[in-house]
Amino acid sequence: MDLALSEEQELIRETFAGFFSNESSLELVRECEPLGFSADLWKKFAETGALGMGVPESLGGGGTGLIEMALVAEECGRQLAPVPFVESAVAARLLARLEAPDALEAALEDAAPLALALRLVDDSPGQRIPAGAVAGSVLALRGGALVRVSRPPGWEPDCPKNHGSAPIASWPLAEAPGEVLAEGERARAEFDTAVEEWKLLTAAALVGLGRESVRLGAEYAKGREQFGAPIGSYQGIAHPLADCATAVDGAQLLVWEAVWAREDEPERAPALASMAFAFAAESAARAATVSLHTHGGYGFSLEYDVQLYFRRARAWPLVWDDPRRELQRLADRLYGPSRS
Amino acid sequence: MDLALSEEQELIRETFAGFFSNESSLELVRECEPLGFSADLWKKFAETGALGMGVPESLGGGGTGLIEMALVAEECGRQLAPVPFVESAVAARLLARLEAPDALEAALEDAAPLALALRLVDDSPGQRIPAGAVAGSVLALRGGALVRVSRPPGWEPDCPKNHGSAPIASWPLAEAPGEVLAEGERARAEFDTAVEEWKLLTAAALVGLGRESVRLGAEYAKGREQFGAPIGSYQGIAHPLADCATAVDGAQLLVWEAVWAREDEPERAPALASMAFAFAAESAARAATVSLHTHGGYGFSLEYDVQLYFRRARAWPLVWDDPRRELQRLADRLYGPSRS
Amino acid sequence: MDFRLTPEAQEFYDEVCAFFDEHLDAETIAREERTGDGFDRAFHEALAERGWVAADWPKKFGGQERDAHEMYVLDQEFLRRGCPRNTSVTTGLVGNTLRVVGTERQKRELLPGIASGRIVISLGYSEPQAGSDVAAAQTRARREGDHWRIDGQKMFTTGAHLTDYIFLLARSDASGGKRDGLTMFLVPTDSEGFEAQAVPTLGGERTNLSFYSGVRVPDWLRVGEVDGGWDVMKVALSLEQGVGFSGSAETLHRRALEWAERAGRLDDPLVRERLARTALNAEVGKLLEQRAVWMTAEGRPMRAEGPMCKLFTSEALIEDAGSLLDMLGPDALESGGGPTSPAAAAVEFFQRYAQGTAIYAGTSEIMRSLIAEQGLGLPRSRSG
Amino acid sequence: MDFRLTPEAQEFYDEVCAFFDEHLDAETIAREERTGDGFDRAFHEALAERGWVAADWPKKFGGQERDAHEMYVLDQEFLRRGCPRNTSVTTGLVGNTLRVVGTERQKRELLPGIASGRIVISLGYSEPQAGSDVAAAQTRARREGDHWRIDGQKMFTTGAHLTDYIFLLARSDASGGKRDGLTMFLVPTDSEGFEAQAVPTLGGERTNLSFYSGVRVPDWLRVGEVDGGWDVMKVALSLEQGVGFSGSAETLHRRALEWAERAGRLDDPLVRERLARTALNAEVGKLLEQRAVWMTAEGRPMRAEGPMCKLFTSEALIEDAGSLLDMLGPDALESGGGPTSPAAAAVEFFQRYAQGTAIYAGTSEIMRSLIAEQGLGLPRSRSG
Repeated sequence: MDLALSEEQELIRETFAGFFSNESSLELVRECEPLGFSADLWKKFAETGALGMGVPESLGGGGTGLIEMALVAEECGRQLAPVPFVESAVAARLLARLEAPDALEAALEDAAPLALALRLVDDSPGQRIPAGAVAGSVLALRGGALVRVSRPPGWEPDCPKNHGSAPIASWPLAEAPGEVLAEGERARAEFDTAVEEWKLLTAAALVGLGRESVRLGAEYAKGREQFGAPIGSYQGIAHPLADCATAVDGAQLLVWEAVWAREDEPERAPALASMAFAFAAESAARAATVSLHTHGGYGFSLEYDVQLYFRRARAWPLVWDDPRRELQRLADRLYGPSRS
Repeated sequence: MDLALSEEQELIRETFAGFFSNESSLELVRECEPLGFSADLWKKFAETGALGMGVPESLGGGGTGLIEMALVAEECGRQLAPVPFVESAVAARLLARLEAPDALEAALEDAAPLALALRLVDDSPGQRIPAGAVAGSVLALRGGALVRVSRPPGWEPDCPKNHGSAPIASWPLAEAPGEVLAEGERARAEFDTAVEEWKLLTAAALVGLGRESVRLGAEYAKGREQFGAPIGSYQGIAHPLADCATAVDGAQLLVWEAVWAREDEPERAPALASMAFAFAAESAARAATVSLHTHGGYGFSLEYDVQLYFRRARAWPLVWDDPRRELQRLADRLYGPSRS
Repeated sequence: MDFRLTPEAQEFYDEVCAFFDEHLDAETIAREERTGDGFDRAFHEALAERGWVAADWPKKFGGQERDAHEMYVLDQEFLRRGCPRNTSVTTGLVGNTLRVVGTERQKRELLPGIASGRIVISLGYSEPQAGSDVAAAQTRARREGDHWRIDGQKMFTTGAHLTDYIFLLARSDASGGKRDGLTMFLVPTDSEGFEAQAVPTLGGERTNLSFYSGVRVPDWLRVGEVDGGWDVMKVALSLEQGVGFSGSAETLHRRALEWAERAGRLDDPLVRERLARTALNAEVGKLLEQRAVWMTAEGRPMRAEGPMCKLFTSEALIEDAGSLLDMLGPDALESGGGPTSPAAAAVEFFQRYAQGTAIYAGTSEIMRSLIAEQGLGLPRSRSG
Repeated sequence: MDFRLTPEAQEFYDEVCAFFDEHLDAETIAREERTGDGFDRAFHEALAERGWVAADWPKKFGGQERDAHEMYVLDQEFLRRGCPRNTSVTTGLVGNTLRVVGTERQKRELLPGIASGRIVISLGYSEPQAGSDVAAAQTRARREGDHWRIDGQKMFTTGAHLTDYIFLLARSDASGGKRDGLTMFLVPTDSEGFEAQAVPTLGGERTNLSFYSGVRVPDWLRVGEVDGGWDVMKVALSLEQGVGFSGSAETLHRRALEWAERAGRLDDPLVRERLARTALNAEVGKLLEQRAVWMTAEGRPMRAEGPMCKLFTSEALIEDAGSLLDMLGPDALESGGGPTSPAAAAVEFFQRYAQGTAIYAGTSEIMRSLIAEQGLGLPRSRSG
C-alpha cells in the first residue's frame, strides 16, 4: 500500500485545483444553470490539454493514466465545474483505443465536447446522453457497431431542465448516420471499457463534490452561533458531519483503488468499480444532505451554495442508474449473475 | 379517531402491567435462559384467565377482542415475560373458531402451553415452532387439513440454544398422528387468521420491548455522568433516543390500528398487519441497539438488563421471518402479487 | 378505540373534497408552482366565504366551531393537493394566538377580518442571527408615546410580500436575560419603512427577508404585555404542536407508484420495497398526527407528541423522496415541476420540497431535543 | 500509488498464514469460544518463539523490526481466524509505550519478557465512574517511601485474570485539574490486595472488574513522571490509532455467503444486496485501515484517520451483522457459537460481537467527536 501521489500527479492535482478555483467560481456555476455548461470555461479548459490527457502522446495526447484523470475529475466535482470533462476525456480515450486518429484529432481540436451514450442504442434509443446537450458528436454502440454520430446540421437537442442542471439530451441515435469505428466483439469490449471509465471518473467527481459539501457544512457550523455557542459544538450537528467525512474519505480510497486495479489487479477491477460507483454516490448524497441541513434555513435558500451541491449529488450518478441497482451489479460481479 | 382505552381495557392493561412487574422480574428472565420458559410463572399466568381471554364466554373464555390481547402482549414484551402468551392465546382462539370445544377445554385447563406452526407442514416439515419446546400440543396445517398434534409420549424436543432464548423447537409434524379439526378452504382461512393474529400480537410484544429499551437507555443517560455532565445532555446520546421513542410510539399506534382494522376496516387490515409487523420489528431492534450503546461498556456486559432486550428484539420477529421480506409481503398486499 | 374519522370530520372531509374540486383549478396550482407564494387570494377568499379560514373559531368571530379533527382533515387536504397553504397556516396561528392573548380591541378589529379572508398575516420570528434560538431576537422596539418604533430585520418571513401584518417578535429591553425584554407586535406591512425582499428556496417556495426601518406601530397592535413577548411566543409555539406532513407522503407515494406502473417496473423487488416503505411511513406519520389531533381535541396535556409528528414525517419524507428519486434511475432527471407534474418530475419536486419540512417551524435537531427533554426527561443539551 | 501489500508484507502474510494453519487448532478456537479469555498461553508462546509477539521491535529487544504494513497483516489475520487476540494487542501496546517512555530498567527487565511471551499485560484505564471520560480516574496512588500504595477499582480490565501486569492509570494528586495529578504504573497481578472478578459480555468475551486494596507497587514500576500520567496516556492512546475490524467484516461476509449458497438463496435480490453491501463495507474499512497503516509507516502526521478506521469498521459491522441476521430469517435462531461455527450461528455470533467493537478502545460517540475536532476543526462538544 502506497498512497503517495507522484510529483507529476501532485502537480496535476494542484494545477487543476487552482484552475477550477480561479476559473469556475460558484457564481459561474449559477450563471450556467439550467444548462450546466460554460462555453467560455470549456474553451479555457480545453487549452490545458486536459481532454486528451489520457490519450497516448503518440496520438497527440498527454499520455497519463486514468488515475491522473480521476484527480482532475475530483477537482471538477469539488467546484461543480460546468464542463463535461468526464464525458469528453473518456470518449477521447475510446477513440484512441479504436485507432481512429482522424476522429480523435478532430475531437481534440474541435470546439465542441464529445459525449458517450452509456446504454445500447438498440435497447434505449431515447436515452438521455450525459453532455448530449452540448456535444458535437456522440459515440454509441448501435446494432453491434461502435459508431460516431455527429450533430445533425440544423438539429437542436431538447435539453430537459433537470435536478442537477446537467447538460443531458436525447439524440436521434437510432436513425442518424454514423461513422462506424469498430464492430463485433471488439466494439463491445471497448464500449464496456469506456462505460467503466465513465463510471469511475464520475465517482471521482462525486468524491470531490462530497468532500466540498462536508467542508461547507463544517465552515458554517464553526461560524454560526445559536444558544450562545457555535452550532458545531453540538453533537447533533458535529457527529453527522463526522460520519460524512469518514464516508467521503472511504469513497476516495475506493475510487483510487478501483482505478488502480484496472491495470494491476484486473480480476478484482469490475467489482471494485461497482463498489466505487455505488459508495461514492451514496456518500456524496448523504454529505450534501447533511451539509444542507447543517445550514438550517439558509441551506434551503437558493442563495447559499450548498443547494448547488445537494442537487448534483443525486443527479450525477442517476445519469447512469439507481445506486441500489449498481449494488445488484456488484453482486453479479462478485457471485455471478442471478439465475432468477 | 379515538385512542382512549375503555375502562375495562385500562383495567386489563394495569392488571397485567402489575402482574408482570411483580411476577416476572428480569432475574426470573435470566434464570429461565436459555429455554425462555418458567413453568411456575406459566401456572400463575394461566390462573389469570389470560390464555382464554380472547375466547367467547360461551366457550369458557373471557370474551375480549384482539385489542385487549395486544395490551397484554405489550406488557409481556415490556417485561420479557418467559411465558408463551401469544402462541397459546392465538391457538386457543383458533380452536374456538373451529368449534373444537373439547380440545379447547383441554387446552384452557391443561398445564402445558399450546403452540401454532406458522408455516405449512408440507413446505417446512422441520420448521422451528414458537413455544414448541414447551407446548403440550401444536396446531398445524398439514396436507390441507388443520390438525392438532399432541406431544408424542416419551418424545423430548430438541431445543436449540438461540439468539433470543426463545422456547422454539421442531416437532415430528409430518409423521406424528393428529386430530383433524378442519379441512379445505375453511382450514386454510382459519389458519391464515391465526398466523395474522400471531404476527399482530408479536408486534405488540415488540412495542413493549422497544418502549422499555428506550426507558432503560433514558434512565441510564440521566444518571450516568461523564465529562462533568449527565451523558443524556449530549445530543450524540439524546437524539438517537428521541428517534427511537418516536418510532416506538408510531409502532404502537400502527399495531393498534392494524388490530382494530380487522373488524372495522377489513379491506385495509392485511396491509396494515404487514406494516405493523415490519415496523414494530425494526423499531424494537433499533431501540434496543441504541439503548445498548447508550449504556457504553455496561451495555455490552451481561450484567445489565439491556442485553436481554437486545437479543430478543431481533429474535422474536425472526421466528416468523426477515422484516424486509415482510415489506415484500406488504407490497403484495398493496399492489397485488409480483409477476416476476 | 376507533381509527376512523369522527362522523363530523368524515362529513366535513367530503365537503372539503368537493370544495377543492370546485375551487382549486389547475391554473392556481400552476401559479403556485411558478411563484411559490404559498398564497392565492382568490382561493383564500373562496375559503373564507365558505367559513373555513377560521373554521375552528366561535361563531361570533365568524367561525364554525369545528374541532381539531375537522381542522386536521382540512389542513392535510391542502398538502395532498399541493394547494397554496403557508399563509393560511400562519394566519390561522396568529388568529388563534390573538383569541388567547389579544385585547378586546384586537379581537374586535382583527378577528372578523381574518375570518372573512381580508386580513392575512405572516410570522416574523427568525432573524439572520436568531434561527433555532429565536429568543435571541435583536430587532428593536422602542416606545415613543402611544407608538412603538421598530428597527431591524427578520429572516424567513414567508408571505410578507402579500400579507397585511407581520406577527413580530422584538426586543423592547436589552438589559435583562434573553427571554426577558421581548415584546410582540402586529406590524402592518403598508407601514413606511417596511420592506420585503424575496428569498427563493430549493423547494420552490418564496420566503422573504423583511426590513424594518423606523417602522411606527401603534401600541394597540402590541400583543401581550410589554416585555412579556416570550409568554406570547409560548402560546403561539404551542399552537404549532402536531404539525406534520403525512399528506405529502401520501402524494409522493401515489405519484411514485404511478411512475412504477407506467414504466412497467412494479415487479422489481427493489421498487416494491421502496414504495411499500413510503406507504408504511405515510401511515405511521398520519397516526402520529391523528394522535396529536385527538389529544388536542380532548384537551389532553401533550408532552412530546407534537414534536414527534414533525420529526417523523419530515425525516421520513426526506428519506423516502431520496430513495424514490434513486429508484427512478435516469427518469429522475426530469424536473422543474410540482406535486401535480408528470410522475417522475413530481418525485423530483418532493426531493427538493422535503428538505424544507425538516427546517421550518423548528429543525429536526430542535424536535429531537424537545422529545428528549419533554418525552424522556433528559437534561437540556443547549443553554439559554 | 499502489494498493498491493508491500513485497515484505506479502511475504510475511504467507508466513503468517502458514503459522496460523499450523498452530491455531480447532481446539484453541473452541476453547476461546467457550471461555472468551482473549488469550491462549500456548499459542502466545508459539507466536513469541517465532518472534512475532513484538515483531515490530528492534532486534535488541527481541523484535524483528517489522513495519506497520507487516504488523497490520498479522493483526488482521487474528481477526479473520477468530484467534484469541485481546491480550496480544494490549501487551504490544504497553510494550510500545514502554519503548517510548519507559526507564532503562523497565526496558531492560520487561521488554525481553514481553517479546519472549513470558510477560503479558492488561490495560487498567476505565473505572466504574470513568469510562469515556478516562481522565476522571479516581483509583488512588499514594507514595510510601520507595513504594506506592494503590486503592480503587478498574472496570473492563480485559485479561486481568491471566496477565502478569495491569497498566494502571491512577490519581496521585486530587487537588488539581482532572488531567493533572495522574500517574501510571505497572501493577503486578500477583500483588497482595489485587483481585480480578469476571465480567462476561454479550460477545462472549470475558472482561474483568479489578480491585486494588492497598496494593504495594515499587516505584520502579511507575511509568512516566509522577503526576505526569496523562502524558503517558497520550502516547498509549496514540498507539491505538488505526484500530479497525475489517478482518471481522470479511469473515462475516464469507460465512453469510456460505449460508446463502447452502440455503439456495443466492438468487434473491434482497440477499444479494445485503451480501454485496457487506463486501463493500469490508473493502472500505480495509482501505481506511491501510491508509492509517501507510501513514504510520511513513511517519506522516495523522489527524482523524485513526478514529475514522474505528468508527467506520465498527458501525458498518453492527449494521451489516444485524442486516445479515435478518436475512437468515428463521435460520437466524441457531446460535451459541463463534466465527467458525456453522454459517448461520456464525452470523448470530457477529451480531453480538459487533456491538463491542463500537465500545471498547473508545466509543463511536468519542470517535465522532475526535473526527469533528481533529479532522474538521469543529469546537469541542464536551468539557474536560
